Amino acid sequence: MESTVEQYVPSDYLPIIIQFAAALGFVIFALVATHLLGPKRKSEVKGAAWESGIESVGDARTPISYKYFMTAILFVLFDVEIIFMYPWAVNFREFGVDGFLQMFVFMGMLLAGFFYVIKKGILKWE
Amino acid sequence: MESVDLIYKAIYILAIFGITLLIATYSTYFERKIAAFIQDRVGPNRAGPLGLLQPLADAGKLFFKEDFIPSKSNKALFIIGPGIAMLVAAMSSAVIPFGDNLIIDGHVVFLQAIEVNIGVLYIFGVVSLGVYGLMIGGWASNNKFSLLGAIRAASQNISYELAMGLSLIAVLMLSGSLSLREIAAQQAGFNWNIWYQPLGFLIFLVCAFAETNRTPFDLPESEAELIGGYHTEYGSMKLGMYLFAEYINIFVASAVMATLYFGAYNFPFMEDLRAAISDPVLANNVVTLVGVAVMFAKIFLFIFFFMWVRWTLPRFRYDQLMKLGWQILIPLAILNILLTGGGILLKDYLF
Amino acid sequence: MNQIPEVIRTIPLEYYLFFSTALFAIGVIGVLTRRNAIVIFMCVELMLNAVNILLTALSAYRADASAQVFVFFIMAVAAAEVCVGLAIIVMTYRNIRSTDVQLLSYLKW
Amino acid sequence: MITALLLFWPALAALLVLFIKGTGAKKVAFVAALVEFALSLFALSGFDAQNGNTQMALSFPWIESAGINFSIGMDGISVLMVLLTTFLIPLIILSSFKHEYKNPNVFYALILFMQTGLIGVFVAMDAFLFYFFWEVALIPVYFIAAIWGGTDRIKVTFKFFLYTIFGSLFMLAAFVYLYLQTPGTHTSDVNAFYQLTLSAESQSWIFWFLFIAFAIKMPVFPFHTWQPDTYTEAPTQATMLLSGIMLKMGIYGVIRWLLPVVPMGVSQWDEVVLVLSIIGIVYASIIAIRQRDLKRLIAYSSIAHVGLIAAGIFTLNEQGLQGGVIQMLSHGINVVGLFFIIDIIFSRTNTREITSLGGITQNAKALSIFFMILLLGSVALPLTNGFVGEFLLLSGVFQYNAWFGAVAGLTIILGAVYMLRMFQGVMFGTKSEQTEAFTDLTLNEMAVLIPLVIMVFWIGLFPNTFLSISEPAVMNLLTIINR
Amino acid sequence: MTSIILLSIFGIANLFIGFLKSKRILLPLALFFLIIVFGVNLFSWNDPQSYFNNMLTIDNYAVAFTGIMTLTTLLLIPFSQRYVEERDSNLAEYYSLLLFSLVGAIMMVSYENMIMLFVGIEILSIAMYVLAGSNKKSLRSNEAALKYFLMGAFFTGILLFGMVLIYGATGSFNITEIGAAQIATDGVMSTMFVLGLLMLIIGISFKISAAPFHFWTPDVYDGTPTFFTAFMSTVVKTAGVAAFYKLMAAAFAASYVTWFPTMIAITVLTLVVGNIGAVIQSSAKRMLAYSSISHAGYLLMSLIAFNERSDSSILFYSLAYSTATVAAFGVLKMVAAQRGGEKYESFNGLGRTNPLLAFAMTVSMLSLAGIPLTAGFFAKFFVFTTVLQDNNLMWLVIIAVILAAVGIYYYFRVVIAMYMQPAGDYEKINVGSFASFVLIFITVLTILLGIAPALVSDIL
Repeated sequence: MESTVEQYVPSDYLPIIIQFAAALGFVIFALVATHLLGPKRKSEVKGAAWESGIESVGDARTPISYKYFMTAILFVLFDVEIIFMYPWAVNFREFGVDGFLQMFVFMGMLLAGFFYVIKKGILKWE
Repeated sequence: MESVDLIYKAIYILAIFGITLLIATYSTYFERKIAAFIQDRVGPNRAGPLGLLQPLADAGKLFFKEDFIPSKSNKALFIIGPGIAMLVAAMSSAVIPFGDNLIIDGHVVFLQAIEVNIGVLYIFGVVSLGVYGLMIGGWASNNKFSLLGAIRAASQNISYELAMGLSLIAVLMLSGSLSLREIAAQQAGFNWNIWYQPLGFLIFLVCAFAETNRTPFDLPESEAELIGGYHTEYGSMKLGMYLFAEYINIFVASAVMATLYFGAYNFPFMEDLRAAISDPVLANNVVTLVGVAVMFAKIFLFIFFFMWVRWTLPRFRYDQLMKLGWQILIPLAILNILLTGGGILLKDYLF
Repeated sequence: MNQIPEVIRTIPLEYYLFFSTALFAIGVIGVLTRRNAIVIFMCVELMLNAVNILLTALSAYRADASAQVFVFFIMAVAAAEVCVGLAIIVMTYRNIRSTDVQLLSYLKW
Repeated sequence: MITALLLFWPALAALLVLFIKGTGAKKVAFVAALVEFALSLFALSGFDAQNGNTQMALSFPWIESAGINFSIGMDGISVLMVLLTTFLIPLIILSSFKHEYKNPNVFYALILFMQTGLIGVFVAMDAFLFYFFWEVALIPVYFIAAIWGGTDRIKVTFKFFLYTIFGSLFMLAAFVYLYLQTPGTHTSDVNAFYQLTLSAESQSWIFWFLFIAFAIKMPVFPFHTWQPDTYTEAPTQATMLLSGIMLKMGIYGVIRWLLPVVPMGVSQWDEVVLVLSIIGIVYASIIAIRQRDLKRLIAYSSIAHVGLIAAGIFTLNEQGLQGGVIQMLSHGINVVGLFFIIDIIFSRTNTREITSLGGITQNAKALSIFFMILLLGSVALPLTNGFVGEFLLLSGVFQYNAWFGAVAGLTIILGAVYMLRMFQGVMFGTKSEQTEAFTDLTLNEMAVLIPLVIMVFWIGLFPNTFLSISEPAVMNLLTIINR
Repeated sequence: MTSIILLSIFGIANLFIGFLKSKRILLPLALFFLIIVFGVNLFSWNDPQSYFNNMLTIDNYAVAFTGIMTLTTLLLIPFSQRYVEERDSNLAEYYSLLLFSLVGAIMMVSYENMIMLFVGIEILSIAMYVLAGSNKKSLRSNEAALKYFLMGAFFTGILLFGMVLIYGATGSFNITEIGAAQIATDGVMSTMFVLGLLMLIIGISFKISAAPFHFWTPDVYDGTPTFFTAFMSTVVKTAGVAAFYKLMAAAFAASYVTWFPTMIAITVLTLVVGNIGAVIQSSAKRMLAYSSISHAGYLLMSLIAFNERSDSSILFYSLAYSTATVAAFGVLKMVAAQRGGEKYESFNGLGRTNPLLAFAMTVSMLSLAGIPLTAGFFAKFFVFTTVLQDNNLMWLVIIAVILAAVGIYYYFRVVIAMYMQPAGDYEKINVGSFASFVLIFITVLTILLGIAPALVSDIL
């Protein structure tokens, strides 16, 4: 694919800004338009949170199950580890068997941690 | 980059953006039509012939609804939420090659908004930002159902992102590149990755469903449990943007799957077609345009698949969903990596 | 893959240096002045990212991969730190229902 | 080899004693101390009194890389100090027999362990070894005083401990400095220190570093504040150890490690030291006259005596040094004896206030006699041990400066005043409530006092037995000082 | 290297063994692991090897410090017996985290490249953040963890920025090459370099809690469960100082003049703050925290002396300090658990109820105070000798000597409480068999080193 290799300059990244501008433009347009077009009638009942018609009690900003935090924390860890595999995967052929074995060890560690987490019951949602 | 190129690029980008919106809009129509078909009904048929104007009517209705903000919510975040969701969804298609290059007036124009050598990472990065949209919206609503929906959405998204990322690694090992265009180009003709990566594709497919919050993974917005999930409190175009974002995500996910596994714009006998036309420029352009058609055909196929599944499969339970994501897909994906690695090495060793 | 360093090098090194120093300083000031544990923590992450940016720039300028490798290490470590940090903040939050570090004065400074 | 045996036997015995439960501990400790005394006599028999150099030396690398050796040995001064130690320790142990201390095994083990430290100080021929034993000797006595002492013991003994440690840390710093001045790969051997030629300036401050350490231990006038309290609050055995032997460590330190090492520093500051010492003599004597508590009185008298010894040795002449050595022995014997007698009185009357005592002579003839002899030794009556030492010391001071000598001579007069007043108050007069049923000495107490009294007379009548042993060593030192 | 790998494997294995029903096996097993590592480590003696493209070098320096840190952990582990008895559900994790942080510590003493230093510090620190907060229900523990974490992460950032600036100035992360780069420029240094050096110093000073970056120490040490405080104040500190010295010796020897003023200021401040701070404490645990600051000061003294004796004196000091501190915290833990409180008063009459504990505590206090017959004396002695090699630093030694005397004051408060105060209604404390053995071992070791210091001081 030599033909695609060209000199990169910062302006090569301009299209992304165009796309961003287009997307942002649409979003802002839509939000402003709906704001201007729609009717506005305020009332207390309408402003209340809609919780299946039941009177809403207290604030929604209550603590939630720690499992969600656990999932988030685990995600951060695993995601970074997975991102590490990307450069390896791209250069997989160059590294050859050695690289494969090294990644094997790496994955072994990752899996060890993974199984530990599973056995600890962090991912049990029942 | 020359300014002419830039103008071509700009036109292309706007075109793709328009097409994206259009497809997203009409996805709703197809969704209902397919649902009707599967359930042996007629579906939308009032607005326009065959109800074809129904999506536009819907969009118009959304625009004219009251732009309502609940009194207890966090106003700024309440508005930003859907904005982010939409923005991110619209950004994600930037690196997808919808076709090969067109030669217009001597200028070579690639049918891809931008070529970066980390295309896969770009998609990943941008798509995972989408979860902020849901999370912010759900939290800002200050409604317990919204919050629960948002959190579910977030944890579901991040969980399946892992398996998705892992399943991609196998593809990257094959391609040796992170550039989507290069990956697409490598699958010239009928040399599609799906032949080498059936398991990887399956995992990716499942993850794609989960990432887009589609049935059977639509727990964040399951009507029966959470009313509407994170967008319970939303109305008018803000709700519209959440829905739009979801359909755009389906479109992008389909495009990515087509690119990564189904050869993107490549089709069998591509070279034969190219050879059949004598003028190289014309040949190139014709092949490219056919390629674009093929690409969109593949995308539509996937979109259809998304809808088909929606009306076929029941919803998961949340624990089943998490179990599937963490305990089945991730090990499977790692297994897939090992198999792929072993296979590649074996092949290099033998030949 | 070899072209990106060239792109980086089209901007003088000082710019990166000042940029990342500014970012770093913002982080430091944030840590020192904010009271919310999560904000403090985000400021710390900002500091780390300032470092990453500078490392990347230096790596491009010196054509030396070791700095980029360091970025990887920093990211991995930062991820681990995030996990532990968030866990600690959540744990504290569950006990005092706040993330304000000033509320924690059971031990005098 | 015998030196090493002398050094380590008490430590081994201490370990042994530690494991003996109940009252058996004191007996074993006593026997061990006697064995040690026998060993020291044996060592003395092999000692060549004509030779001023280090004998029975033993040296092997301790911290090889730093050139620090475990080198021990004895010259005339050391051997006398060792003898004093080994002589007094059995008596001190014996003197405790009538007491029932809690955890006797620990108590006696600590005493024996301290003996190792004390002997180590006297035989160490390496600066760091000296410092090492210096501190080793301190720790047990601190614990003895602080655990088995009187009501106010914690604060008082801690003050004592901090004081002495503080001083000795300065000594350590000075030693380290000196050590680093030695040529080549450094060494901390005593002879290497003697050969150092340092600038007057550094000698001057090293002098003060070392002097503060020794002065606190002795104690010389402004550094004495810990002493009366500690002596009062510590159990009698600890007081005996402190006053009888430990105090000599300071003087010995001056003789061995200060005078010959920094002679220029000494010549620069000796007047100051002499003035301090003499102020101490007068000051302590006057305070002593005003004391009502027996222990405190003896404590202050001790300061006065030590002041004279310090003054004597800083005169840097033979009389002064020899007098210092012999007075160390005498003072050790006298003060141990006096403290023991006070202990006897206290144990029977439960008071140490002179005013609430009196008329003991009527009940306890033997006690009176022993008390009188020791007291006279202490006030330097001719024919007693105190006379020899004080005479030599005073003549040394006179040689140095007649005015100093004249003032220092006050110690004898003032000493006689407070000692005799005390004797009068305690022993004569009418019986008080407390002394009503006073009983005379027991056999056990006799056994302690008789050897002491014998020594009082021996030194008083035949001082040459001891002076001749230390003389070559003192001459040797003087030549080094005047190099 | 083998020890790093083994420790990692053992750590992971330990996690899984923790799933077994019986937790009884964990403690002996952890000991067993550490003994193996300790033994294996010794095989690298006099056999310098470089690993991972010169990222790590296992030389005698590394082996010696690895030995000390492994030994310290080994001695510390038996004090967790209480956790075993209470069937703490996270026991396996505690051990594993200790093993992991030991890996970090070993990396910190054997690094050849600043990347490894950073990774080592972080492995060590992250495990410690968790352990600091291991008592989830206790607000004090929470707070300690949060403070330690936020401050730790913050200073890690500073450390990193320093490393990057150094890299920017010299073009390498390899400490030997950094050293060579300065010689190449004849000691002329850019602002970037000086700034980087300063930030590095600040970053590491934090880790070893040197003043003025010590402010977190008392709080964190106080709030952290005692068992882990002991680890923090021994292994973490040893690793930090060893890494610091290695960094300075290999990378910044040529710019001695540049960093010397900063370092000496830090050292003096550390000594003063540590000792004076300890005096005014009413809790023995906080006193030990301040004492650990002051000991960092003594360790820094031999660092700034910067001559051929520095490494052995740091080594000896670390050993003496670590063993004594382990015993001190171990006894403190048992006393506090039984008598409920870490005040000095809790020690009242311990000499009567538990002679062994009291004796071990006394020896370790004496050792920390630097009184002869204990290893602590020679530790201080070597430090002073090292510093005085350079005549200009006499004043520093004098300050240190005075402060050492101050130190005796607060260490003896514990001793006094144990022997000279009545026991009141306190009962005899149950000491586990492992813990008793360790206490005896430490006591013997401390005294042995106090008599024959050459056993350790001469090896480097």
